[in-house]
Amino acid sequence: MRAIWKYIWKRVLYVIPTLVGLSILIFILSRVLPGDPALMAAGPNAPKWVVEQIRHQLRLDKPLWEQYYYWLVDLFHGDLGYSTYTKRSVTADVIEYLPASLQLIFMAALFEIGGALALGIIAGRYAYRLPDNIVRVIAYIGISVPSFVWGLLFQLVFASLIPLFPTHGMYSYGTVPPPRVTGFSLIDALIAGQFDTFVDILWHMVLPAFALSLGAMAQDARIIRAGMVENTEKEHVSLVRAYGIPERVIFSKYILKPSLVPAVTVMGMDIASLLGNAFMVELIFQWPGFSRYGINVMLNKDINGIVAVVLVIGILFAIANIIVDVVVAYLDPRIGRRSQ
Amino acid sequence: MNKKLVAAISVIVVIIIVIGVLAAVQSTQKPQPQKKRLLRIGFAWPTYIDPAVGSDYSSSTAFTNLYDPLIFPGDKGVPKPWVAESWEVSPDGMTWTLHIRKGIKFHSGDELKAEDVAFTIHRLLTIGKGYAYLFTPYIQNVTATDDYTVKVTLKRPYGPFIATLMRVYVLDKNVVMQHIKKPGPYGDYGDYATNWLLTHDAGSGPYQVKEVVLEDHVYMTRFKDYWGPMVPNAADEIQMLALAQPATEKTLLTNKQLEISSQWLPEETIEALAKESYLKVSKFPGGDEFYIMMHTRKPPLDDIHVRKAIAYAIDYKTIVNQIFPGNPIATGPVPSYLPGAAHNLPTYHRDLAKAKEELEKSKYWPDIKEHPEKYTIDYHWIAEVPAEEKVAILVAQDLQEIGLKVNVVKVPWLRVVEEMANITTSPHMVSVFVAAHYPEAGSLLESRYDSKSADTWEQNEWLLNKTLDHMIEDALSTVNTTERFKKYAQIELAIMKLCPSIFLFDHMIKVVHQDYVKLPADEGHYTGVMGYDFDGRAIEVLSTT
Amino acid sequence: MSAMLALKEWLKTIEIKKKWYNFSRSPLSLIGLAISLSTIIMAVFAPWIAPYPQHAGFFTDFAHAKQPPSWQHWFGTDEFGRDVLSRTIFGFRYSLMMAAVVLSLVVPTGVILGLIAGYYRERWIGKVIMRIADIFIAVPPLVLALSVCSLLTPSAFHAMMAVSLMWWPWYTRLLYNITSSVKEEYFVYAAKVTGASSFHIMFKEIFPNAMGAVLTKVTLDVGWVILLGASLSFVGLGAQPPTPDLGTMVADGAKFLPDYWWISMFPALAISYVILGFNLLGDGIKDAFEG
Amino acid sequence: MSKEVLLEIKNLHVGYKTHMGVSHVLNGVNLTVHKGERVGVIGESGSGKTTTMKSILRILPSNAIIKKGEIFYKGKNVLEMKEDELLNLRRKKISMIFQDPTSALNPLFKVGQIMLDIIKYSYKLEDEEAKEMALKALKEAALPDPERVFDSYPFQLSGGMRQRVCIALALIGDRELIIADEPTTNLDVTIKAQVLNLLTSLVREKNVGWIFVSQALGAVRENVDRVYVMYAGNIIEWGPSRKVFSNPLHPYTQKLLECVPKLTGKEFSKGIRGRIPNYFKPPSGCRFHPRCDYVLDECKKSVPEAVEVEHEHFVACNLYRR
Repeated sequence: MRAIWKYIWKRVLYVIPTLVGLSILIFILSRVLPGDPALMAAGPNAPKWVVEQIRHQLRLDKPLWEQYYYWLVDLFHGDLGYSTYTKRSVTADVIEYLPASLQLIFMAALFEIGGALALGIIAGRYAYRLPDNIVRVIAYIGISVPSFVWGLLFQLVFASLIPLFPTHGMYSYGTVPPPRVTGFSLIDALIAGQFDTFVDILWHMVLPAFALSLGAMAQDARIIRAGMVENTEKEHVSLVRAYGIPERVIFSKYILKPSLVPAVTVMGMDIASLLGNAFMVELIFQWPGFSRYGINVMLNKDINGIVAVVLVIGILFAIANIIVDVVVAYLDPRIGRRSQ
Repeated sequence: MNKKLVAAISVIVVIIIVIGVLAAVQSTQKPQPQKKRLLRIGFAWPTYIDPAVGSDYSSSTAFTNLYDPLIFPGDKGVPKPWVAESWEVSPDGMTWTLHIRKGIKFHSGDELKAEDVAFTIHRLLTIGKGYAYLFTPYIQNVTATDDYTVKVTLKRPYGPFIATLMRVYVLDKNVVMQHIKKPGPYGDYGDYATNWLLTHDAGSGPYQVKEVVLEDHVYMTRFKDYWGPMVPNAADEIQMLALAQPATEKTLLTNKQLEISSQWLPEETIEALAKESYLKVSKFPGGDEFYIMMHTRKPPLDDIHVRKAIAYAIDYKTIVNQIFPGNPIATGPVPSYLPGAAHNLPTYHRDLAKAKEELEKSKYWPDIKEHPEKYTIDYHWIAEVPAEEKVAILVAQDLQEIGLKVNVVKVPWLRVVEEMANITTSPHMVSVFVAAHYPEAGSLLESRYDSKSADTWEQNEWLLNKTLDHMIEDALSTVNTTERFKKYAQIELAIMKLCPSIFLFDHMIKVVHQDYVKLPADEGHYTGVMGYDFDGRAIEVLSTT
Repeated sequence: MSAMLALKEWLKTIEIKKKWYNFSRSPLSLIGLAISLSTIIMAVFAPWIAPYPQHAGFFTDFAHAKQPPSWQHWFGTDEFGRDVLSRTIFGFRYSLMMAAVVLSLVVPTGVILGLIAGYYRERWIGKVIMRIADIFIAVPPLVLALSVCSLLTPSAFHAMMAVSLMWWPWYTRLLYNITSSVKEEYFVYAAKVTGASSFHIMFKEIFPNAMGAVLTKVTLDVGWVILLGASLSFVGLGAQPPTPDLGTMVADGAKFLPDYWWISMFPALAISYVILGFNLLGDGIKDAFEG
Repeated sequence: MSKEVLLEIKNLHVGYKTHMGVSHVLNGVNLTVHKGERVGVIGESGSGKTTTMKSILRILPSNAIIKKGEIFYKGKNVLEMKEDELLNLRRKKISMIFQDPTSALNPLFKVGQIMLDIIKYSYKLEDEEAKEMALKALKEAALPDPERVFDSYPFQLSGGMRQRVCIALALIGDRELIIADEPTTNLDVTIKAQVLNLLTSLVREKNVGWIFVSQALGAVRENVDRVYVMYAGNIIEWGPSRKVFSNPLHPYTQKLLECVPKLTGKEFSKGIRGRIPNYFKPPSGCRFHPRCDYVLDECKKSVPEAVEVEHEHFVACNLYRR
């Protein structure tokens, strides 16, 4: 266990300079690329002095390095700056919108893992037979169809043809949102004892989460399937078979576990696709999350908002990757221990 | 390992099944909240409900319902006494005395007094955002001389002063002062409560804020002690819902989960919805006109003949018949119904022969003929208004016919604003909807063609015409309305002769609403003032949900 | 130049026939090849293939707008009265051009940086390159591309630049890994001993070993770049109208769902079609090199 | 010699289905092991030795097809055994040591986990007892500190130790036949002898039946009673080890023995020209004929039948037909 913590710590130490670099990159880009954020923030009819005032408020009248320095100082005070889009602290925006996105992405990840395991195992078990071919077709479709196309397709199908799932927002009309405690509406609903609301939120999450997860699910299913086919022919499988271990156990233990390692390894990339595609999916499904906020700050050239969005997603991505690495290390003992 | 995995998979499978089953149950039994008259309106974020910050359509709609303005726009925008019950102007036109109505109660329970009005205007001028631009050039000082009298001194005489007061939404001074957060950009006043007012109100209007979730919704409930007149079946609650997709709005409307659609539904969706028996389409003037502004300082558009050629080449009829059906072709530089709009102005219509003739008169013609690409005209349209794309492409097609090359560019709104701030970055042509800030022709004449507005988004023409500036200033400082309007007419004629813009149509707002909602517009009443179209005081909701 | 030489060299060393055999034994690879070729052909010969080529430019015919699929307009017409099929065919042009531009910028940059970083792995230059590459990979490519695009005015050029900016590190990483492992092999030592220049070793000895992996990645990336470009367009940060850009067509048409579904769904299918083609092709090439 | 027959392979034909067609690897293999007898199988790589061995336990890859033949274990046809019989055979009767201990041990499981699973399914024991049994086996396989080995992942052990673990696995319980498929080929030179000595002494000690597949001709010669020579899926010569080694009959065996010093892992020495045939289109007749120096016309036509040239010494070659 100590080894794992040491491993995590090492990963964290490695990722910090990268995140600092990322913040510098996006900070500079947001300030250097043409376009006057202050003018945009002031609104179309504002007099010049208001624009100047905003420029001062955003420290755009200072040299770049100084701007970054103060931004860092503020960051350590938990302040990500003033959002010209929502007209309040970006920190407040992050706190408000991030949980909804995390909740959605988490659900999508569940779908992804569940679906990938189911499809991958079926395909691996019946390799080169009909179920395998069906899964292969599903997988290729999943990989090729962009998540925003899935989103629109679901809108088309479920908005009018089969109104089984809602196609926008987080609550049905008339559902009272639970009082905000954690910000995660699912958890808040449970805390408040509003089971109906809990179900309602889940119900609203199905389509966006599914649209979000399909691509990654297909990718993972293929990898699991490939791993299973490969491992089935491995000598270590012959060995346990030669010693009379039942096929069922061989399959679910000695074949499956090594097949999961590469699938989990690519989950890092899958999380990237989830985080990225959430931008389109939240937009389509009007999910009140961080990615939709991200699109809006981007379209409104809210520079502090943009920096925060990129950085927060960078941090999430880093955390997700560390988690993935830890899971891989747990599954594959060679990885954690080799570094010793 | 094996068992754990099986467990994990089964949990996920169970979750999916449970959701599916619950969904089926859910769709059959909807939660039943208590019945009330509900008015749900679609709109677009951002909406800033602080009157010193917001100034767009949705923000203004919120102000109308949360606050009381000093002057209310009556039918066709004619000023109607409201918080300011009556007023006098000094003979030199420099001092206005406003008498404040007694007995108006804020949502806090306090009475609205002259002090609050003075405070509101000071706050607006200090913050400088929102509608402040209407007042900063004119107002010198505001003082409350007693509890019910406000004295406003101007920098120079200003004819439409009373009309502009439709944009002063009175705030409760005490409440604002209580919520000031320091430090802030406004010295002793800290942040002037801008943070708090983003999600709360300090008004006296017929509705008060129940909940604001940024980027999602503004819920307002009826204020029981409202002083003013209300229609009999006014809504108990108004919900402004941020909706970004026509498809969503369509679903909500057909499910009766939305009373009034947003005002930017694509024509296609409106057509489809109009077929439903329980839905109605309402149409009313938005107080704005759709222009294609031409940069009169940029070759080849600096040549009036080229501009005229363009004006004659454009297929106005297709635009108002196919792209924006139901909008009347513009009759001049301001919407025809606006107080002070001139009538019988000479206008332009599609006439290709005339267009070619004009173009051939231009000094650029020989060159354009040889090298049309040298004079490629940049046509910018605003990304946020997708229907403008159709106009843009139609115009490009039309101009191609007379031998002009057009480069159509889709530009986000804020970027257009930025471009238009500078004479060199302003595009050749840009199509924009511009609304009068107060219901008078003078508003548009000033904001569209005065040199002062040349670097704003409301003018891409860069006319910088001294004579015109003089005429506008003279008209605006004329306190007598009849005389003022005569002067407006002269200005309008002068502008038509310069042909600096293409006057496409007077914009009509179209919304789809449930038949149990009665809008004043359905009976032909409208103000033409942005934000007063969805006034809870005047909308009847004949059904409870 | 050296890349060309390396390519020649490499073409000689690989057994094309065997590779083709490996490739063609999977029907999926052949389908992928067929799809990819068909999109390329449609893109190149769009003006001749599209039934209404003028509909890709400034064209309106509101009288025939929003017509459902018919014999005249297989994919129906859009809100301008333009033939969706014609615009979709032209749309392949833009998509493939995007992929071509991005990859032709990204592959050489990424490959060279990766070779250098891998070859000088222990020196500061290698470390610096990899740390910088890490920064660009620290965020999902779509997020950073969106941010950069939104800071610039939306245009096809900016979209391509933004995507390129996000994409090079993947090639750097790939080459870094291959170089790091190949570097220790005997033939590299042999070259070193005979006094070959670092340049020679990097491009003539090491690079040919990475060709298969690079080729596979390039093919697969065609699909991914198209996807990324379509995503940018979908948000409104792509090519300028009336350029027939598949992502923009989907986004614009989405406003008319569900009544006029064909306006958005056919371009959406077209995007999936291209991505599917290059995915299958990429997998086929991978099998050809590994099998 | 009237020893009890333990295992008898009769005319075994095995092929592999691949995308290039079917490769016809085993072409009528015959092999017999008596109780307590030590049998060697020699032949170059790719001659079908491993396929033959895996056929005995029916652990061939999924694309293998057994076209013809029988494998009798104590008179019962393994190929027709039902699931439970087969499991019993694998669990209690025959064990196998694989060529490469690294790939034979699943890298993601501790040695102990694998051993416990095997023991538990074979003997239905409690964890405690099973572990005891495993530790005993590890000790028997001369592993120092069996507790540590039990608790290690395969990658934490050296190659030699891994093979000892495999040997320990093979020795658990009272087996009647141990198949060792090139048990030392993939080990370091220095370890080879140690492991081989361990294995041979254990086999001798326990007096079990033993099939020793190897390319190390010397080791085979010393440690087996009888030897089979395999070429391209055929047993071409067999007999008492002493006789075969001192008097090789088949041209292939002769060549094989000639190049003993040059015999390396994979590459065949220049001693025999040509390569192992293509199994997709194997040569007609005697599969060795394209490489044979004494080839006769009839060699190309029909597969030669085995001839007993001297007592218990058989050869399948047309040169010895009368």
